[in-house]
Amino acid sequence: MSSPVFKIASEPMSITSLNQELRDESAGAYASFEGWVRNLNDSKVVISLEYEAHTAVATSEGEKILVEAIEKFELIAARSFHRIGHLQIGDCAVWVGVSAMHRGPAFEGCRYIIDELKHRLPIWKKEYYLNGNSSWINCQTGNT
Amino acid sequence: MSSPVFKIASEPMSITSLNQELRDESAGAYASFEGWVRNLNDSKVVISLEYEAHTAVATSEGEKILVEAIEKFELIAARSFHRIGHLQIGDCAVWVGVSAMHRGPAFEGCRYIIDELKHRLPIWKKEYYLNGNSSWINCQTGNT
Amino acid sequence: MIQVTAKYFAVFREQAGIEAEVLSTSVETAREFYAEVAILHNFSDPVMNCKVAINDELAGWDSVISEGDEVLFFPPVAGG
Amino acid sequence: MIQVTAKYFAVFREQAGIEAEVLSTSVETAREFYAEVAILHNFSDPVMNCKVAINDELAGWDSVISEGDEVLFFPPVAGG
Repeated sequence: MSSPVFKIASEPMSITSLNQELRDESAGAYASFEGWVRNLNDSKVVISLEYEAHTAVATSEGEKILVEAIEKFELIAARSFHRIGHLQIGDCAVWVGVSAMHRGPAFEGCRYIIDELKHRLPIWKKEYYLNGNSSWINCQTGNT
Repeated sequence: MSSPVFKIASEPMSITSLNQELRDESAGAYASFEGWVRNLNDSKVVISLEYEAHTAVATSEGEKILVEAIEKFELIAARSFHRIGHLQIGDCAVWVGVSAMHRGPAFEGCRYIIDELKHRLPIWKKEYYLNGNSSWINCQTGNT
Repeated sequence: MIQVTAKYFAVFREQAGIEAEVLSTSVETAREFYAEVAILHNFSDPVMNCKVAINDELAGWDSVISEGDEVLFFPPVAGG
Repeated sequence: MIQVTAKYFAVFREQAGIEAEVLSTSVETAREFYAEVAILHNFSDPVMNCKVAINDELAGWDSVISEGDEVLFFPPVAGG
Protein backbone atom coordinates (compact mmCIF):
# COMPACT_ATOMS: atom_id res chain seq x y z
CA MET A 1 0.00 0.00 0.00
CA SER A 2 1.43 3.36 -1.01
CA SER A 3 0.90 6.25 1.39
CA PRO A 4 -2.09 8.42 0.51
CA VAL A 5 -1.53 11.97 -0.67
CA PHE A 6 -4.00 14.81 -0.38
CA LYS A 7 -3.09 18.23 -1.80
CA ILE A 8 -4.58 21.70 -1.65
CA ALA A 9 -3.55 23.04 -5.06
CA SER A 10 -3.45 26.65 -6.22
CA GLU A 11 -2.66 25.59 -9.80
CA PRO A 12 -4.19 22.93 -12.12
CA MET A 13 -2.81 19.41 -11.53
CA SER A 14 -2.00 16.64 -14.03
CA ILE A 15 -4.62 13.96 -13.44
CA THR A 16 -2.80 11.65 -15.86
CA SER A 17 0.28 11.57 -13.64
CA LEU A 18 -1.77 11.22 -10.46
CA ASN A 19 -3.50 8.22 -12.04
CA GLN A 20 -0.03 6.69 -12.64
CA GLU A 21 0.79 7.00 -8.94
CA LEU A 22 -2.12 4.68 -8.11
CA ARG A 23 -0.82 1.84 -10.25
CA ASP A 24 0.10 -1.54 -8.83
CA GLU A 25 0.42 -4.97 -10.47
CA SER A 26 -2.35 -6.29 -8.24
CA ALA A 27 -4.80 -3.44 -9.04
CA GLY A 28 -7.66 -4.55 -11.30
CA ALA A 29 -9.89 -1.53 -10.77
CA TYR A 30 -9.53 2.25 -10.79
CA ALA A 31 -12.36 4.66 -9.99
CA SER A 32 -12.16 8.43 -10.13
CA PHE A 33 -14.34 11.44 -9.45
CA GLU A 34 -13.95 15.01 -10.70
CA GLY A 35 -15.99 17.97 -9.53
CA TRP A 36 -16.33 20.49 -12.37
CA VAL A 37 -17.38 24.10 -11.95
CA ARG A 38 -20.84 24.32 -13.48
CA ASN A 39 -22.76 27.30 -14.81
CA LEU A 40 -25.88 26.98 -12.68
CA ASN A 41 -26.48 26.63 -8.95
CA ASP A 42 -29.92 26.93 -7.39
CA SER A 43 -31.10 28.30 -10.77
CA LYS A 44 -28.66 31.24 -10.65
CA VAL A 45 -26.22 31.71 -13.53
CA VAL A 46 -22.67 31.30 -12.18
CA ILE A 47 -19.84 32.92 -14.12
CA SER A 48 -16.90 31.90 -11.92
CA LEU A 49 -16.06 31.00 -8.36
CA GLU A 50 -13.46 31.34 -5.68
CA TYR A 51 -12.32 28.62 -3.27
CA GLU A 52 -10.66 29.48 0.01
CA ALA A 53 -9.14 26.87 2.35
CA HIS A 54 -7.24 26.60 5.57
CA THR A 55 -4.43 24.69 3.89
CA ALA A 56 -2.78 23.03 6.92
CA VAL A 57 -6.02 21.76 8.47
CA ALA A 58 -7.53 20.81 5.09
CA THR A 59 -4.42 18.85 4.15
CA SER A 60 -4.27 16.85 7.37
CA GLU A 61 -8.02 16.22 7.36
CA GLY A 62 -7.83 15.17 3.70
CA GLU A 63 -5.05 12.66 4.42
CA LYS A 64 -7.07 11.30 7.34
CA ILE A 65 -10.05 10.70 5.03
CA LEU A 66 -7.85 8.88 2.49
CA VAL A 67 -6.44 6.62 5.22
CA GLU A 68 -9.94 5.84 6.51
CA ALA A 69 -11.07 4.88 2.99
CA ILE A 70 -8.01 2.69 2.37
CA GLU A 71 -8.65 0.77 5.59
CA LYS A 72 -12.43 0.58 5.29
CA PHE A 73 -12.54 -0.59 1.65
CA GLU A 74 -9.12 -2.32 1.41
CA LEU A 75 -8.00 0.03 -1.33
CA ILE A 76 -4.55 -0.38 -2.85
CA ALA A 77 -3.98 3.38 -3.11
CA ALA A 78 -5.86 6.68 -2.98
CA ARG A 79 -5.01 10.25 -4.00
CA SER A 80 -6.95 13.50 -4.10
CA PHE A 81 -6.54 17.22 -4.62
CA HIS A 82 -8.77 20.23 -4.13
CA ARG A 83 -8.15 23.48 -5.99
CA ILE A 84 -8.23 26.90 -4.34
CA GLY A 85 -8.35 30.35 -5.92
CA HIS A 86 -10.42 31.70 -8.76
CA LEU A 87 -11.91 29.02 -11.05
CA GLN A 88 -13.86 29.26 -14.30
CA ILE A 89 -16.79 27.19 -15.62
CA GLY A 90 -15.53 23.72 -16.58
CA ASP A 91 -12.43 23.82 -14.35
CA CYS A 92 -11.75 20.75 -12.22
CA ALA A 93 -12.21 21.87 -8.59
CA VAL A 94 -11.67 18.51 -6.92
CA TRP A 95 -10.33 15.13 -7.99
CA VAL A 96 -10.36 11.75 -6.23
CA GLY A 97 -8.69 8.62 -7.61
CA VAL A 98 -8.47 5.16 -6.05
CA SER A 99 -7.20 1.75 -7.08
CA ALA A 100 -8.35 -1.61 -5.69
CA MET A 101 -8.29 -5.28 -6.63
CA HIS A 102 -11.98 -5.24 -7.60
CA ARG A 103 -14.49 -2.65 -8.80
CA GLY A 104 -16.93 -2.73 -5.87
CA PRO A 105 -14.44 -1.38 -3.30
CA ALA A 106 -13.02 1.05 -5.88
CA PHE A 107 -16.42 2.70 -6.44
CA GLU A 108 -17.37 2.64 -2.76
CA GLY A 109 -14.02 3.98 -1.59
CA CYS A 110 -14.04 6.79 -4.14
CA ARG A 111 -17.58 7.79 -3.17
CA TYR A 112 -16.73 7.71 0.55
CA ILE A 113 -13.76 10.02 0.02
CA ILE A 114 -15.61 12.69 -1.96
CA ASP A 115 -18.58 12.64 0.45
CA GLU A 116 -16.29 13.09 3.47
CA LEU A 117 -14.12 15.73 1.79
CA LYS A 118 -17.18 17.84 1.06
CA HIS A 119 -18.33 17.78 4.67
CA ARG A 120 -15.09 17.81 6.64
CA LEU A 121 -12.53 19.98 4.84
CA PRO A 122 -12.25 23.65 5.83
CA ILE A 123 -12.90 24.87 2.28
CA TRP A 124 -15.32 27.61 1.33
CA LYS A 125 -16.80 28.55 -2.01
CA LYS A 126 -17.92 31.97 -3.17
CA GLU A 127 -19.99 32.08 -6.33
CA TYR A 128 -19.98 35.05 -8.68
CA TYR A 129 -23.22 35.51 -10.64
CA LEU A 130 -24.10 37.01 -14.02
CA ASN A 131 -26.06 39.79 -12.28
CA GLY A 132 -22.92 41.04 -10.48
CA ASN A 133 -23.77 39.57 -7.09
CA SER A 134 -21.69 37.02 -5.23
CA SER A 135 -22.46 34.67 -2.38
CA TRP A 136 -20.77 32.23 -0.01
CA ILE A 137 -22.22 28.75 -0.46
CA ASN A 138 -22.49 26.09 2.17
CA CYS A 139 -22.97 22.39 1.65
CA GLN A 140 -26.51 22.49 3.02
CA THR A 141 -27.50 24.48 -0.10
CA GLY A 142 -27.29 23.26 -3.72
CA ASN A 143 -24.03 21.58 -4.58
CA THR A 144 -22.44 19.06 -6.95
CA MET B 1 -27.17 15.59 -24.35
CA SER B 2 -24.40 14.39 -26.65
CA SER B 3 -24.86 11.01 -28.29
CA PRO B 4 -23.11 8.19 -26.44
CA VAL B 5 -20.12 6.47 -28.04
CA PHE B 6 -18.94 2.97 -27.30
CA LYS B 7 -15.82 1.65 -29.06
CA ILE B 8 -14.10 -1.69 -29.37
CA ALA B 9 -10.45 -0.62 -29.63
CA SER B 10 -7.49 -2.62 -30.88
CA GLU B 11 -5.06 0.14 -29.80
CA PRO B 12 -4.70 2.20 -26.58
CA MET B 13 -7.04 5.20 -26.40
CA SER B 14 -6.46 8.69 -25.00
CA ILE B 15 -8.58 8.89 -21.88
CA THR B 16 -7.76 12.60 -21.54
CA SER B 17 -9.45 13.40 -24.83
CA LEU B 18 -12.42 11.12 -24.11
CA ASN B 19 -12.87 12.98 -20.81
CA GLN B 20 -13.01 16.24 -22.82
CA GLU B 21 -15.86 14.87 -24.94
CA LEU B 22 -18.01 14.56 -21.79
CA ARG B 23 -17.73 18.23 -20.89
CA ASP B 24 -20.72 20.52 -20.70
CA GLU B 25 -21.24 23.82 -18.91
CA SER B 26 -23.98 22.28 -16.79
CA ALA B 27 -21.88 19.25 -15.73
CA GLY B 28 -20.79 19.42 -12.09
CA ALA B 29 -19.70 15.82 -11.71
CA TYR B 30 -17.57 13.34 -13.65
CA ALA B 31 -17.07 9.71 -12.62
CA SER B 32 -14.86 7.21 -14.39
CA PHE B 33 -13.89 3.57 -14.11
CA GLU B 34 -10.85 1.79 -15.56
CA GLY B 35 -10.30 -1.96 -15.54
CA TRP B 36 -6.58 -2.70 -15.37
CA VAL B 37 -4.98 -6.05 -16.21
CA ARG B 38 -3.79 -7.45 -12.89
CA ASN B 39 -1.16 -10.06 -12.14
CA LEU B 40 -3.29 -12.49 -10.14
CA ASN B 41 -6.63 -14.18 -10.79
CA ASP B 42 -7.97 -16.98 -8.61
CA SER B 43 -4.48 -17.14 -7.04
CA LYS B 44 -2.81 -17.92 -10.37
CA VAL B 45 0.01 -15.66 -11.61
CA VAL B 46 -1.14 -14.00 -14.85
CA ILE B 47 1.54 -12.75 -17.25
CA SER B 48 -0.68 -11.33 -20.00
CA LEU B 49 -4.07 -11.76 -21.54
CA GLU B 50 -5.97 -11.72 -24.78
CA TYR B 51 -9.40 -10.21 -25.38
CA GLU B 52 -11.53 -11.32 -28.29
CA ALA B 53 -14.83 -9.64 -29.24
CA HIS B 54 -17.55 -9.79 -31.84
CA THR B 55 -17.04 -6.15 -32.74
CA ALA B 56 -20.37 -5.38 -34.45
CA VAL B 57 -22.57 -6.93 -31.76
CA ALA B 58 -20.37 -5.64 -28.90
CA THR B 59 -20.49 -2.10 -30.30
CA SER B 60 -24.26 -1.99 -30.71
CA GLU B 61 -24.84 -3.62 -27.30
CA GLY B 62 -22.35 -1.19 -25.71
CA GLU B 63 -24.18 1.82 -27.19
CA LYS B 64 -27.47 0.40 -25.96
CA ILE B 65 -26.07 0.18 -22.41
CA LEU B 66 -24.84 3.80 -22.55
CA VAL B 67 -28.25 5.01 -23.70
CA GLU B 68 -29.96 3.04 -20.91
CA ALA B 69 -27.65 4.63 -18.32
CA ILE B 70 -28.17 8.16 -19.69
CA GLU B 71 -31.93 7.77 -19.46
CA LYS B 72 -32.03 5.93 -16.12
CA PHE B 73 -29.65 8.29 -14.26
CA GLU B 74 -30.21 11.52 -16.25
CA LEU B 75 -26.56 11.66 -17.26
CA ILE B 76 -25.32 14.52 -19.41
CA ALA B 77 -22.98 12.28 -21.44
CA ALA B 78 -21.39 8.84 -21.36
CA ARG B 79 -18.50 7.22 -23.25
CA SER B 80 -16.74 3.88 -23.00
CA PHE B 81 -14.23 1.68 -24.78
CA HIS B 82 -13.10 -1.91 -24.40
CA ARG B 83 -9.73 -3.07 -25.68
CA ILE B 84 -9.22 -6.25 -27.67
CA GLY B 85 -6.01 -8.10 -28.51
CA HIS B 86 -3.02 -8.98 -26.39
CA LEU B 87 -2.68 -6.89 -23.19
CA GLN B 88 0.03 -6.74 -20.54
CA ILE B 89 -0.17 -6.31 -16.76
CA GLY B 90 -1.24 -2.73 -15.96
CA ASP B 91 -2.84 -2.06 -19.35
CA CYS B 92 -6.27 -0.43 -19.33
CA ALA B 93 -8.69 -3.06 -20.69
CA VAL B 94 -11.91 -1.09 -20.27
CA TRP B 95 -12.80 2.54 -19.55
CA VAL B 96 -16.14 4.15 -18.68
CA GLY B 97 -16.62 7.89 -18.22
CA VAL B 98 -19.83 9.79 -17.45
CA SER B 99 -20.79 13.36 -16.66
CA ALA B 100 -23.87 14.51 -14.73
CA MET B 101 -25.12 17.56 -12.87
CA HIS B 102 -24.49 15.92 -9.48
CA ARG B 103 -22.23 13.23 -8.11
CA GLY B 104 -24.86 10.64 -7.06
CA PRO B 105 -26.10 9.94 -10.59
CA ALA B 106 -22.52 10.12 -11.94
CA PHE B 107 -21.34 7.31 -9.64
CA GLU B 108 -24.49 5.23 -10.11
CA GLY B 109 -24.51 5.64 -13.89
CA CYS B 110 -20.83 4.72 -14.19
CA ARG B 111 -21.32 1.64 -12.02
CA TYR B 112 -24.39 0.57 -13.99
CA ILE B 113 -22.49 0.78 -17.27
CA ILE B 114 -19.48 -1.29 -16.21
CA ASP B 115 -21.70 -3.93 -14.57
CA GLU B 116 -23.82 -4.30 -17.70
CA LEU B 117 -20.83 -4.23 -20.08
CA LYS B 118 -19.25 -7.13 -18.20
CA HIS B 119 -22.35 -9.28 -18.48
CA ARG B 120 -23.77 -8.36 -21.85
CA LEU B 121 -20.93 -7.70 -24.31
CA PRO B 122 -19.72 -10.58 -26.48
CA ILE B 123 -16.14 -10.28 -25.23
CA TRP B 124 -13.96 -13.15 -24.09
CA LYS B 125 -10.75 -13.20 -22.10
CA LYS B 126 -7.96 -15.74 -22.24
CA GLU B 127 -5.41 -15.59 -19.45
CA TYR B 128 -1.80 -16.68 -19.94
CA TYR B 129 -0.10 -17.95 -16.79
CA LEU B 130 3.48 -18.04 -15.50
CA ASN B 131 3.45 -21.85 -15.69
CA GLY B 132 2.84 -21.78 -19.46
CA ASN B 133 -0.86 -22.68 -19.30
CA SER B 134 -3.68 -20.53 -20.57
CA SER B 135 -7.39 -20.52 -19.93
CA TRP B 136 -10.63 -18.87 -21.08
CA ILE B 137 -12.27 -17.02 -18.22
CA ASN B 138 -15.94 -16.41 -17.74
CA CYS B 139 -17.59 -13.85 -15.57
CA GLN B 140 -18.88 -16.48 -13.15
CA THR B 141 -15.23 -17.08 -12.12
CA GLY B 142 -12.89 -14.51 -10.52
CA ASN B 143 -12.90 -11.11 -12.16
CA THR B 144 -12.23 -7.42 -11.57
CA MET C 1 -34.17 -29.22 -43.97
CA ILE C 2 -32.58 -25.80 -44.07
CA GLN C 3 -28.95 -24.78 -44.54
CA VAL C 4 -27.61 -22.58 -41.76
CA THR C 5 -24.13 -21.25 -41.00
CA ALA C 6 -22.95 -21.81 -37.43
CA LYS C 7 -20.18 -19.51 -36.18
CA TYR C 8 -18.15 -20.20 -33.07
CA PHE C 9 -16.29 -17.79 -30.79
CA ALA C 10 -13.54 -18.02 -28.17
CA VAL C 11 -13.65 -21.35 -26.31
CA PHE C 12 -16.38 -22.68 -28.67
CA ARG C 13 -14.11 -22.01 -31.65
CA GLU C 14 -11.24 -23.80 -29.94
CA GLN C 15 -13.42 -26.78 -28.98
CA ALA C 16 -14.99 -27.03 -32.45
CA GLY C 17 -11.62 -26.57 -34.13
CA ILE C 18 -13.26 -24.33 -36.76
CA GLU C 19 -14.60 -20.76 -36.96
CA ALA C 20 -17.70 -21.53 -38.93
CA GLU C 21 -19.47 -24.31 -40.82
CA VAL C 22 -22.59 -24.76 -42.90
CA LEU C 23 -24.97 -27.31 -41.40
CA SER C 24 -28.21 -28.87 -42.59
CA THR C 25 -30.82 -29.00 -39.87
CA SER C 26 -34.52 -29.63 -39.36
CA VAL C 27 -34.79 -27.70 -36.07
CA GLU C 28 -36.81 -24.51 -35.73
CA THR C 29 -35.21 -22.45 -32.98
CA ALA C 30 -31.75 -21.25 -32.01
CA ARG C 31 -32.09 -23.23 -28.77
CA GLU C 32 -32.61 -26.51 -30.63
CA PHE C 33 -29.83 -25.69 -33.06
CA TYR C 34 -27.45 -25.10 -30.12
CA ALA C 35 -28.43 -28.50 -28.70
CA GLU C 36 -27.38 -30.06 -32.02
CA VAL C 37 -24.02 -28.28 -32.31
CA ALA C 38 -23.34 -28.88 -28.58
CA ILE C 39 -23.58 -32.63 -29.23
CA LEU C 40 -21.52 -32.33 -32.44
CA HIS C 41 -18.66 -30.47 -30.74
CA ASN C 42 -19.01 -31.46 -27.09
CA PHE C 43 -19.96 -28.01 -25.79
CA SER C 44 -20.91 -28.33 -22.13
CA ASP C 45 -22.14 -24.79 -21.31
CA PRO C 46 -25.90 -24.56 -20.71
CA VAL C 47 -27.73 -21.99 -22.89
CA MET C 48 -28.49 -19.84 -19.83
CA ASN C 49 -24.77 -18.97 -19.62
CA CYS C 50 -24.38 -18.40 -23.38
CA LYS C 51 -25.75 -15.96 -25.94
CA VAL C 52 -26.82 -16.26 -29.54
CA ALA C 53 -26.86 -13.76 -32.37
CA ILE C 54 -28.60 -14.21 -35.71
CA ASN C 55 -27.09 -12.30 -38.63
CA ASP C 56 -25.04 -10.11 -36.25
CA GLU C 57 -27.98 -9.16 -34.00
CA LEU C 58 -28.35 -10.55 -30.48
CA ALA C 59 -31.42 -12.79 -30.39
CA GLY C 60 -33.45 -14.80 -27.90
CA TRP C 61 -32.85 -18.55 -27.73
CA ASP C 62 -36.41 -19.16 -28.94
CA SER C 63 -35.91 -17.15 -32.14
CA VAL C 64 -36.77 -19.08 -35.29
CA ILE C 65 -33.88 -19.71 -37.67
CA SER C 66 -34.32 -19.63 -41.42
CA GLU C 67 -32.55 -20.84 -44.54
CA GLY C 68 -29.27 -18.95 -45.03
CA ASP C 69 -29.09 -17.44 -41.54
CA GLU C 70 -25.78 -17.04 -39.81
CA VAL C 71 -26.15 -18.20 -36.21
CA LEU C 72 -23.38 -16.97 -33.86
CA PHE C 73 -22.76 -18.97 -30.71
CA PHE C 74 -21.24 -16.91 -27.87
CA PRO C 75 -19.80 -18.81 -24.91
CA PRO C 76 -19.96 -17.25 -21.40
CA VAL C 77 -18.60 -13.70 -21.65
CA ALA C 78 -15.83 -12.06 -19.62
CA GLY C 79 -15.48 -8.39 -20.43
CA GLY C 80 -13.60 -5.92 -18.27
CA MET D 1 -9.03 36.44 32.04
CA ILE D 2 -6.93 34.92 29.25
CA GLN D 3 -5.76 36.44 26.01
CA VAL D 4 -6.75 34.39 22.95
CA THR D 5 -6.40 35.05 19.22
CA ALA D 6 -9.61 34.56 17.21
CA LYS D 7 -9.19 33.90 13.49
CA TYR D 8 -12.05 34.20 11.00
CA PHE D 9 -12.47 32.53 7.62
CA ALA D 10 -14.59 33.07 4.52
CA VAL D 11 -17.99 34.56 5.39
CA PHE D 12 -16.96 35.02 9.05
CA ARG D 13 -13.97 37.11 7.95
CA GLU D 14 -16.21 39.22 5.73
CA GLN D 15 -18.80 39.72 8.49
CA ALA D 16 -16.15 40.51 11.14
CA GLY D 17 -14.28 42.81 8.73
CA ILE D 18 -10.95 41.44 10.04
CA GLU D 19 -8.91 38.26 9.67
CA ALA D 20 -7.88 37.94 13.29
CA GLU D 21 -7.98 39.74 16.62
CA VAL D 22 -6.70 39.23 20.14
CA LEU D 23 -9.51 39.07 22.69
CA SER D 24 -9.60 38.90 26.48
CA THR D 25 -12.08 36.34 27.73
CA SER D 26 -13.08 34.52 30.89
CA VAL D 27 -14.76 31.56 29.11
CA GLU D 28 -13.39 28.04 29.29
CA THR D 29 -14.43 26.27 26.09
CA ALA D 30 -14.34 26.92 22.36
CA ARG D 31 -18.16 26.73 22.36
CA GLU D 32 -18.47 29.57 24.89
CA PHE D 33 -15.82 31.59 23.06
CA TYR D 34 -17.79 31.23 19.81
CA ALA D 35 -20.91 32.49 21.62
CA GLU D 36 -18.96 35.61 22.58
CA VAL D 37 -17.54 36.34 19.13
CA ALA D 38 -20.91 35.55 17.52
CA ILE D 39 -22.47 38.35 19.57
CA LEU D 40 -19.53 40.65 18.85
CA HIS D 41 -19.71 40.18 15.05
CA ASN D 42 -23.31 39.13 14.50
CA PHE D 43 -22.54 35.57 13.31
CA SER D 44 -25.80 33.67 12.94
CA ASP D 45 -24.60 30.13 12.14
CA PRO D 46 -25.19 27.61 14.95
CA VAL D 47 -22.06 25.72 16.11
CA MET D 48 -23.44 22.46 14.74
CA ASN D 49 -22.91 23.81 11.21
CA CYS D 50 -19.46 25.23 11.97
CA LYS D 51 -16.07 23.85 12.95
CA VAL D 52 -13.32 25.04 15.24
CA ALA D 53 -9.57 24.45 15.19
CA ILE D 54 -7.17 25.28 18.00
CA ASN D 55 -3.59 26.04 16.97
CA ASP D 56 -4.20 24.59 13.47
CA GLU D 57 -5.71 21.29 14.70
CA LEU D 58 -9.44 20.55 14.38
CA ALA D 59 -10.96 20.40 17.85
CA GLY D 60 -14.28 19.61 19.52
CA TRP D 61 -16.47 22.54 20.58
CA ASP D 62 -16.01 21.52 24.23
CA SER D 63 -12.22 21.76 24.08
CA VAL D 64 -10.73 24.03 26.75
CA ILE D 65 -8.93 27.11 25.46
CA SER D 66 -5.81 28.45 27.12
CA GLU D 67 -3.78 31.63 27.27
CA GLY D 68 -2.12 32.34 23.95
CA ASP D 69 -4.17 29.84 21.88
CA GLU D 70 -5.16 30.62 18.32
CA VAL D 71 -8.81 29.69 17.88
CA LEU D 72 -9.91 29.34 14.24
CA PHE D 73 -13.61 29.73 13.46
CA PHE D 74 -14.70 27.88 10.32
CA PRO D 75 -18.14 28.75 8.90
CA PRO D 76 -20.18 26.04 7.13
CA VAL D 77 -17.92 24.38 4.55
CA ALA D 78 -18.52 23.85 0.84
CA GLY D 79 -15.81 21.77 -0.74
CA GLY D 80 -16.10 20.12 -4.17
